[in-house]
Amino acid sequence: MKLYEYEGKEIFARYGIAIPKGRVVSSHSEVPEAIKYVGLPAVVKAQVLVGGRGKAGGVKIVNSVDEAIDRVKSMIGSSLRGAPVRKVLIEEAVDIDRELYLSLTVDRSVRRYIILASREGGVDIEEIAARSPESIVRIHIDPLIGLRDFHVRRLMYELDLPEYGDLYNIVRGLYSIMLDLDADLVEINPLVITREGRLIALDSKITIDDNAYFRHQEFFDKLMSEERDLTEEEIVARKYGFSYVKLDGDIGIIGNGAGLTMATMDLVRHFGGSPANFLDIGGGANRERVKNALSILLNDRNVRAIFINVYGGITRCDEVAIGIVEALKEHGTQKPMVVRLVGTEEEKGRQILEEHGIKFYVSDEEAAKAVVEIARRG
Amino acid sequence: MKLYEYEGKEIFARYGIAIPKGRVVSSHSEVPEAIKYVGLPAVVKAQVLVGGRGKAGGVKIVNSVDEAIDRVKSMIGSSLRGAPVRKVLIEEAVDIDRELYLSLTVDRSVRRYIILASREGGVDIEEIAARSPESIVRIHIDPLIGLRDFHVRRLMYELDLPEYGDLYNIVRGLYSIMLDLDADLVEINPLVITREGRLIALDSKITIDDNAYFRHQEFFDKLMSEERDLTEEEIVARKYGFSYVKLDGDIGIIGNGAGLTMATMDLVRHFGGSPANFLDIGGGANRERVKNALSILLNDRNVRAIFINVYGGITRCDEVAIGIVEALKEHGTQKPMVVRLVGTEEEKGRQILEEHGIKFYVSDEEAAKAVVEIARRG
Amino acid sequence: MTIIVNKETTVMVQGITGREGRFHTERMIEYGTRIVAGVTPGKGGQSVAGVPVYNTVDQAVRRHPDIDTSIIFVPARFAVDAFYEAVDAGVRNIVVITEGIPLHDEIKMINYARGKGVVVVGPNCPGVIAPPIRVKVGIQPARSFRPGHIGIVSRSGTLTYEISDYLSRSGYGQSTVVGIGGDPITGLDFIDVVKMFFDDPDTKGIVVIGEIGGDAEERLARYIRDVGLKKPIIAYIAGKTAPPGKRMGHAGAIITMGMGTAESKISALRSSGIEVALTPMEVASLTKKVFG
Amino acid sequence: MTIIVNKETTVMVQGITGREGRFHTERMIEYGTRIVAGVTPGKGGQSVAGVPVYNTVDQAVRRHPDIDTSIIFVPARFAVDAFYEAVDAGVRNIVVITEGIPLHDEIKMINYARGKGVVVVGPNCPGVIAPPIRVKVGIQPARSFRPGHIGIVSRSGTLTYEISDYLSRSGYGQSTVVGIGGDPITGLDFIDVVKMFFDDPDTKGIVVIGEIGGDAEERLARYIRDVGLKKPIIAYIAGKTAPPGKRMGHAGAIITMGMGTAESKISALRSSGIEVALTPMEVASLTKKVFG
Repeated sequence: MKLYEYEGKEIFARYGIAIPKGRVVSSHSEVPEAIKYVGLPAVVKAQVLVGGRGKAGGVKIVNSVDEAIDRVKSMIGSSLRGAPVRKVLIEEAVDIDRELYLSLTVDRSVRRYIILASREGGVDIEEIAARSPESIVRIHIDPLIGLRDFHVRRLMYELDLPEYGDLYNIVRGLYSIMLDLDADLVEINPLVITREGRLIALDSKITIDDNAYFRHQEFFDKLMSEERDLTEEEIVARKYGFSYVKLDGDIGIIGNGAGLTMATMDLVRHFGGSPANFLDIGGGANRERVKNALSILLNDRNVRAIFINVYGGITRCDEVAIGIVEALKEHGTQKPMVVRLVGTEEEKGRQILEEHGIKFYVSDEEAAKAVVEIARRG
Repeated sequence: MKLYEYEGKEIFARYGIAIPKGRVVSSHSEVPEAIKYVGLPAVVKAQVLVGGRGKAGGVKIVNSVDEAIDRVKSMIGSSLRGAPVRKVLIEEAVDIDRELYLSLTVDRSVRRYIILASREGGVDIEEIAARSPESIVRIHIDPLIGLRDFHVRRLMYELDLPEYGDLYNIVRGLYSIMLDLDADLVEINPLVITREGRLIALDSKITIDDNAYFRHQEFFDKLMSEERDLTEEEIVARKYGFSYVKLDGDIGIIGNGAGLTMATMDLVRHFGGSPANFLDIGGGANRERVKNALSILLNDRNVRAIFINVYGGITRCDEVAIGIVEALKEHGTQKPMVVRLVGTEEEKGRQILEEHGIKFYVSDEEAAKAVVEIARRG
Repeated sequence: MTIIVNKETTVMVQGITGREGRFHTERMIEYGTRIVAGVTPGKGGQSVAGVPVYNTVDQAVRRHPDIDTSIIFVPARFAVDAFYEAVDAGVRNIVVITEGIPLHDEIKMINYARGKGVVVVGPNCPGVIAPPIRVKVGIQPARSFRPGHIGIVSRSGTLTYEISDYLSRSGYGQSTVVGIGGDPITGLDFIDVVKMFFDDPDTKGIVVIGEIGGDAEERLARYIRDVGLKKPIIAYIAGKTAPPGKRMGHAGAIITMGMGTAESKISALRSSGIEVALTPMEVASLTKKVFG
Repeated sequence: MTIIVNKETTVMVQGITGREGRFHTERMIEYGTRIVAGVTPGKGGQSVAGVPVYNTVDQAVRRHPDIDTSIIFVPARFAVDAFYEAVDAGVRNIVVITEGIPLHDEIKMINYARGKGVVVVGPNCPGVIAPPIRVKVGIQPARSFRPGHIGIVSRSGTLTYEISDYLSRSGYGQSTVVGIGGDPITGLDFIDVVKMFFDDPDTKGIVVIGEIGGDAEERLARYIRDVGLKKPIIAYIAGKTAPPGKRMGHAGAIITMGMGTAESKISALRSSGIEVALTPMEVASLTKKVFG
């Protein structure tokens, strides 16, 4: 789960990482009070979870209360790169000397934590990585010994900042946040050095590992009690436990298992079609689950044809077949569908489909060709 | 450093380990107040750092305030197995069903932490180990993963106590104490199960690793601000940084390095003498250090002759020689002395000794024979 | 020969009394796997499919010192403890079926176990199956597999069954099939398993089933460039149509930092002399092309 | 041949700008040791005895990729960090001279390093010296040692110099002399080093210098009973007159739980066919008896 900038900054403050003076507002009526607290000039920042907020006009400097009110008015209720703006963070304007990039995450390929840093902050790290990969400082941390002083020392010397004792506290803070909150990314971009030589986190990006929900139930529940701009995918995932990703094609895809579902999408593309989504019903799905999955696609106006590809391992084909039949009963058969069903209880499943006049395939390639053809004909 | 029972129990309480209601008193005038708090019958326990306190009469049950006052009066100011009693712990008498033994320490031979437990509590673990070694439960903990639930589960099943959820908290508490305070031993003996089924720590034994002083300066200083029954050895060690142990013989021993000093003691015994002490001046000792070491032995009435055995590596023989000369100047030469001096700056050292008429040896065996002979003649 | 498991493989099931543990214990025994003990705290003394259940792993391994492999079905929040319990007891191979283990736990578990020389398959994986000796330490449907000489290593479950099935039908049985798991952190990576297959005389060719995300496939390609293609490898990469920045089911299947696209993987593999199939079925036809 | 160090041994000194670090760097170079870098945070750019100083170990090993050994003189409270920094940088041998490192740090350091296959000598030790090749990674006085074929392994410092000196004067030089350190937890134990000496063709006989406390000597005796006395071993145990329950200088030298007395060690060693000398000088005479 992604945290909003202001949520991340509250956490930073708790871990002793300096942040600018700030107030979150959800209505322009709260602006005068906030400006009184942070002073002028101030920065108003739309709180959204998408990237590229600055370029999209989500960050503005204001020099008066009226200007602040105007900005907040126009932000709240608007949408930024598709994400609704519900809150705005108003902060003091910081006197910036230099901007750095600093984050902690996991480097899966060596199974270690990694500190990523750059003397260029405020820019997307992927851009820096693409432009000048050698300018990114990468320091690995073995989870068996954790963050040690020498890691921070290396970082300081590589960033050429040995005089900044604060950096110790910041890196220690990020590391503690990562471990305490089960974050898989903790990022400060930019981390600024002010003209007075202080280090301040101007932005925050924290992503929490959903698998660790059980360890932070209270914290997660508190976060979820806030209205969050969840994507449709996230809402579906939370409601039904599916992995669901929307795409821009017209052929709806349902598979069991992430690899197989991706392979199914690829097969459709391979034969000239265009997938409308990724929807993995997971292992051992029962009829209810299949029905729910199918309902999502039946309700999606962009979906012109549906391809269900199930290889039954733990999943039983008869359960899948029953789920399909039930979903169709509920919705009527408004959309053409291609079903490919093999594996556990394959015979029973096919029989059920046959009884209800639903065509099924044994070969995934033939099924894919068929659904592409159907979608093309519209 | 060893902690007193009451100090250990205060720590237990902080870590959620149940202890009996209790009050420490340092005068009988505080007894009525204490008894009012803990109730009757109560237990009065002399606070000393030596073992075998119970057998030596340091623990008594009392049934009235008067009896408690009498007991405390007779304890405070007395000495128990050579240790002065300065404080007495007065505790509620606990209704005991069973007594267990439980401790956490380091098993050096496998470089792991170890939980030691026994269904027989209240007895010295060394006695149990000698009598029925198989009855001791030993569970190792790898420091890289630390204490885990499965360790405690194993302990519970091996002690046949799976119903005691409390045991989790107690073992977790001991482990946290060990790590947080740099303890090398944390022991509860006995850990009692009351008739109501509660687990209570009736005694405490905590030993702190002196090497970790720098991490717990405040805590150590607080402990040291209490009057502690330090042994003469500990006082010397703290004052001069020597390793010093008193023995019951009459030949005083000074060496550099623990191994060499022990070997020197052994050599004296080998030739029929009896060492009065172990005194290791350590590596790189200067004249001041040598002088202090020698002064200790010159002031010791049990020492009839002194054997200084130095193999100079980092330690310089000339510094040692000067230290000897200075000590003798200060004290006069009341005690016969044998000096064996080889290694770094050996020539200079010998010259200094010769100039002051001090005899020196090259062979450790000859030196040992000589000092034994001198001591024998008295 | 086979890899990871062999004829002597002796298995303990952790979480044997749960629904999944019980079901798959039966299936594994049916297939031929030697399962001698199960562990569920508090259920010691019971038995599942004739297998005795113990309260602790320590009890199980003391009673059955021949246990060398454990398979873990314990729910995510207790799986970490079960895992360390198995390592602590000296088990040499651990198959972690459990999905949903927090990332920070996984990273520590795997580093610790690898330091001890323990082979970890998973987490979040279907396990290992060796058709020639009928040993299955996992949850795979037996019907998809046939004895043979193709080694398969994969990051996914059902897709592996699918491809094995195609291979089996085309006459290419398998020596050992290893599902390394779909999480960002896994005990074994492609290089580890391909090395084992290179060393296994009964494996004639290798099928690698990858997917987008991470750089496991690119690293394999680099490794092959370094040591040479000691046996023919055919690869398939799922996720060619996946957009960047989106998680495709597996926590692992996400394209970030411009890395881990299907294109980069496919071109890296091809430039190392590895054949890359474009559809699951094509894996079988490429195998036929290579082995005739 | 020698053990732990060899002709190619290339050394980095951590804590090189301190009093001890500086002094012993000079002594080691004098003796013949190849020291290419020193590390002291904040002192990067300086040089000590002609050796360049770096701020971090990472900088040192990147500049001098041939570094395979580190010797640590850093004070106890910073030594742990320096140690992990060396392991992290991939150094294969680490000699920790520092004394007074807290027990809980030591236990974790050693377990971690052993898991990575790093050889740790110490902590609280004099180091390693190999007279035949004039390599010294330690603080030993060079004068006590002569080239030869006796391997020495010891828990103490000065006593080792003493015994080496006796051996040298009696015509028995040393192949390698290893001081494993006097703390309760050490990186190497007697068994580790004796194994290395067994495998070293240039070591003809072994001297073991033990002391009371712990069970390192008893375990060595057990090991020798299991594998046989592949080369003659002569042992000396200090602390025969030490009373139980008292710490004799070394945190290690304490007799507890009825274990670790000189008697139990001597009788265990003797029953494994190891000759035990009763005085330091007798080590030399027993060596003469064995080798003629």
